[in-house]
Amino acid sequence: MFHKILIANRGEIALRIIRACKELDIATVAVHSDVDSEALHVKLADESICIGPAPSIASYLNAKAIISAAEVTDAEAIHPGYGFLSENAEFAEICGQCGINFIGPSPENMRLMGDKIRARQTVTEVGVPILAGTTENVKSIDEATKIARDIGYPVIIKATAGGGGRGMKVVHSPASLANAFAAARSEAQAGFGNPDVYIEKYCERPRHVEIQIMGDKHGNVIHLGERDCSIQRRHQKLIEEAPCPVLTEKIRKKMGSYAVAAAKAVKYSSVGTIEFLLDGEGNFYFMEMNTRVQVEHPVTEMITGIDIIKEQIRSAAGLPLRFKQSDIRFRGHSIECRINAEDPFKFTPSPGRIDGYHPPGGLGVRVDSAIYDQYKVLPFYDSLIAKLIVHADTREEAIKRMSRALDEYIIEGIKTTIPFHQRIMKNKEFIEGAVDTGFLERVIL
Amino acid sequence: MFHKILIANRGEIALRIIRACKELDIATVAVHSDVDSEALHVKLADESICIGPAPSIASYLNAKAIISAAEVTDAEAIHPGYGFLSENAEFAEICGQCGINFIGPSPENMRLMGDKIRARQTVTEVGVPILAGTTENVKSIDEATKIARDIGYPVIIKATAGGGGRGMKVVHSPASLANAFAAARSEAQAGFGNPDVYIEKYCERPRHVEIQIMGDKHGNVIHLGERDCSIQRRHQKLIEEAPCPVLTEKIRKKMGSYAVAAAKAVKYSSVGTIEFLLDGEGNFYFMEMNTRVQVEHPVTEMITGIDIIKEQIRSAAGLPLRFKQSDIRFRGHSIECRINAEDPFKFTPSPGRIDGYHPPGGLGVRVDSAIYDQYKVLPFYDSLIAKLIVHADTREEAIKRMSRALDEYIIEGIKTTIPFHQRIMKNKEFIEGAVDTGFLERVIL
Amino acid sequence: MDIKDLKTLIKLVTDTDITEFEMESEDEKIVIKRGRGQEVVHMAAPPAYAASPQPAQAAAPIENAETPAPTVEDKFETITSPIVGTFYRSPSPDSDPYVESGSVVESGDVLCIVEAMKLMNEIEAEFKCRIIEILKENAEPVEFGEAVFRVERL
Amino acid sequence: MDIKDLKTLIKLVTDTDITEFEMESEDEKIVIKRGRGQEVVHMAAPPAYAASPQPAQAAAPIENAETPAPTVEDKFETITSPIVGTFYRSPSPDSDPYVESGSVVESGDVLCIVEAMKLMNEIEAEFKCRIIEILKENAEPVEFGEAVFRVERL
Repeated sequence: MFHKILIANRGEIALRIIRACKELDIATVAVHSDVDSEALHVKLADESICIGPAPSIASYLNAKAIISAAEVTDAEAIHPGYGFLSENAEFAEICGQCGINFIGPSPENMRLMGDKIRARQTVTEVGVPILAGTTENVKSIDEATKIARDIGYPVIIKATAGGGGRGMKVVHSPASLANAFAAARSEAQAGFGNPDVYIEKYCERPRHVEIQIMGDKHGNVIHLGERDCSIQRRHQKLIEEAPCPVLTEKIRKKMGSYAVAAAKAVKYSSVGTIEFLLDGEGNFYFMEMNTRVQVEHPVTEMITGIDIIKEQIRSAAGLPLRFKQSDIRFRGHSIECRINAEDPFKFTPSPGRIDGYHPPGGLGVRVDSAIYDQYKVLPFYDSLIAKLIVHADTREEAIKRMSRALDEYIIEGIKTTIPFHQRIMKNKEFIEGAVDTGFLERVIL
Repeated sequence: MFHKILIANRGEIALRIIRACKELDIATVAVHSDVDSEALHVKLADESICIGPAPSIASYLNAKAIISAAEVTDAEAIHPGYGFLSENAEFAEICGQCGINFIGPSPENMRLMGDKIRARQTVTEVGVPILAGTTENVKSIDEATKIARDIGYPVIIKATAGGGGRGMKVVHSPASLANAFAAARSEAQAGFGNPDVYIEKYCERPRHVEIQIMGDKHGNVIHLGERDCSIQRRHQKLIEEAPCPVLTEKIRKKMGSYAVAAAKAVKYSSVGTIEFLLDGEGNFYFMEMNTRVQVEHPVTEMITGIDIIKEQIRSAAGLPLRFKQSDIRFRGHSIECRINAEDPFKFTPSPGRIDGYHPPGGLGVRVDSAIYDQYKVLPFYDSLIAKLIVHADTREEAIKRMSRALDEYIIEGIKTTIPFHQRIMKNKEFIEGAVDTGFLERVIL
Repeated sequence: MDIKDLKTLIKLVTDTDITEFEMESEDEKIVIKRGRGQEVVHMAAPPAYAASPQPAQAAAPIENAETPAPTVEDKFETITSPIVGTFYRSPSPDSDPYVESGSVVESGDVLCIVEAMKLMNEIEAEFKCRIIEILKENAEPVEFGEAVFRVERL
Repeated sequence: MDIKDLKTLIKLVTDTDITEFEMESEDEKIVIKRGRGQEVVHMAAPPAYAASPQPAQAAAPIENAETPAPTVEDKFETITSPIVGTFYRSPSPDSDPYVESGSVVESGDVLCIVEAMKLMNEIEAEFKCRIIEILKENAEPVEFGEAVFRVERL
């Protein structure tokens, strides 16, 4: 096992990793930008090191500085968290060249799954269903017209190198195809430096359902069930839950075994997530794979009892998985609300000093947060300041528990999305579980 | 189900009950003494009412004021928490006479189990093992001498009306019996207004193991496994855990079925605890029954996934238990540390203003506490200010998790027992699970 | 400094986040404090819990039971309820109230009844006084220590 | 001081992050406090985490890398490391250090090397100066922005 790990991240995920390390008796090194010296991950790590100025590009995304920090502190491994360098195959490769263990999948896996077209090809080979459409770059409008006619409208045009909803265009009729195609290509070029796009069948009112998988370096892969992340605003997840309220045991098994098959096919050796669209008839289609730990991993931890970060560290250290698929048991229901430093209804950022802080407590309530009273939320980084997670026997009870926990949560001095979540928890459609990824665009809170 | 409940308590247990009520959509009434208007249970309840001045006897123990408060607020039921009026059969009776539902067992059950001699007789009838000795008041030193000779030294003399270790005397040889007998009687008289004492075999280096039971008004009783509460100082529990690290599955089953049999014998209809002494050979002996919810109930909630307070409220409302014995599954290990406003090694009280507060968070960490930053811990009431509870896969992992959570916990301005717990979590004997109720008297921290 | 200057000054100060302003003269001493002074801190947890509407009425703490004009209050005193219960102004629904605004009572005179657990507890005046204001409505709940009468000691 | 002056003064103070401003006269006493003064609240979470012994050395924040006598520091400046890495005083283990205490260097002269990812990064003086103190030991890690030399600009 590792003796010392450097955490190449900040905020709640850095704290999450530090906590896992402390419980594993692994020393921790926090890295931080010069404006982040008061951050909680810096205070709670065993060592800390300033790696650059405020802009992420010069600090948290500065591979050279991070590797250098690992070297001067004798860290054996680097945990990239999520975001920043976590899906940067080149960084993972450099770690390897410098003799530092990158806690994540192999650079080859990251490259393969990071390229949406190759990822689609890969999963198709093991039988995972995908939405009809191309798995290759669509070069011309003529080609696009033909494909759209073949698979039928509506279709969606997506950037090959894209993610998070950027560069996507839905086309409902042939009339608007040409404009949308051109726009998608230029957005892809602007956003990702690569104009390549592909076209697939557009799934109406789908749910976003994803499978957590976990592999080791000995060829074992298991899944930890699904998460439903349909509550999204502009493709940003706001609320996640496990299990998915509409998934039948049969579909769960099928989705899980596809996910495991896809991961095994590429010899995937870390934690990861395979995202699916689920339509109203119980059909599901591969969307993409995230080759890192996700923001919403806690809901899976709550229902399985498995500490995903610890297992991820263990498997990076070469240890075999401690669980077989048959050991995995689901208990109860879990919901996570992402609390952002934003206006709760306009979602405009609200950085600033926290002046009054009291998190909720009691049975079934978990808070993953790196803020504290008088901490200053900085404008340079992500607005996620806390994850409030509840666990209860049933979904109904979990919603009630989330409501009361949100009511207890005090964060003063800045605006947060707590009032938004309070309304969602009282929304009839949400309570009935009748939501899809377009829910927030339709609903009036 | 009830629509409104009055909570006749304060501190963390009042908050615990309010949280359960909120999740059950039951309105809550907090009562408080005049110095407690800033207390968190007052702030979080739907209504609050001042019932008297600071001394408990005039407020939280003032049955008349509490009933009156329930009447003016139209509360249908009163939850007594633990301590204060929770084991006062007369109060439960008055509630009944006033048409208010007392959330607890019947007054008859409370009286029966509150009298240690009658309690021993009752459980003996269903076969529960007790330590050899009298089950009746020992009136004279001659009688005492004879009994002690029959059961063999060492023996322990206990007050019939006692509890919490007061009025107990251990006698190792005939020479000291007379003095101890006289002292025990006068302490019993002074402490409980009743000089009656009984004598039983003294069990050396026992563990304190207790079974949580849960009954309804339809004759159903189940148990939720055991808790080990061997870490005590002067008979006050400081750390509790579930499951007991040395209990075999066989003994667990036996102990559980005895507890259920005893509770069924008296038609017990609420939550309660049956306490046993467990010796080094796996023999166990009934000690007493607590006819209320206990401070340490959360560790059982963590390993069973059952919300004990909600079930208690449901069964008081006449609903049948939602679980059969075969539904109860244990998962992982849980530990609770009681954090008191006391000097961590001298245990002298340390009331005062909290000036800096930040509770720990993350996976498997639960905080049950009614304190907040700038809250003033009052000298009038119990020194328990927070319960820190962890849950993990194994006992070893739970200890590590507790350590890191204690390290994260910031309570400034007053002294707390956090440093005491930090040392215990690193103590070799504790880690090995090799402790008994005399552990703290022997160990040098 | 005249009243107009003072007014301007007050506005100046209150329009900012200044928490303390001192000024001496003969000749000059100015102290300005702002931001997070020590007096600010205790705002931490409690204030966010807005009192729910009902208890704000039913359970107003003693110090909230104040008269609208605190400056003239000095000469008045309050008589508080010694127990929690229901406040009644008269011995029975169809009899006259014990006292009205303006009544003068002697020490030992009954002022009202607080019912607790079906018992009618008569609350007596402890000194001769004039009733200035009756602070609770008939049949309203009262808390321990809650002000029920504002009186002028005679 | 008249009201107009006061207005200007208040604006002056509130436009900055000054938290306390005092001013006496006859003849002069000014106290200005700013930032998060000692009286301050921020005692909440952070201070309880005592720095563990190692990082206190290895990772001292910039502002701690101060000289023992801050009063005379005004005339000196610090040169900080532009990158995180290992600090070396000489180009190779068996060669002489680039500079010593007391050395005078020209703008563009190499002061030291910071090694990051096996690359030797030469740190140059940006102005002519005299080395007053070398704040890090040879082969010690340095953070981004950490002071490595105290110098006097010439």
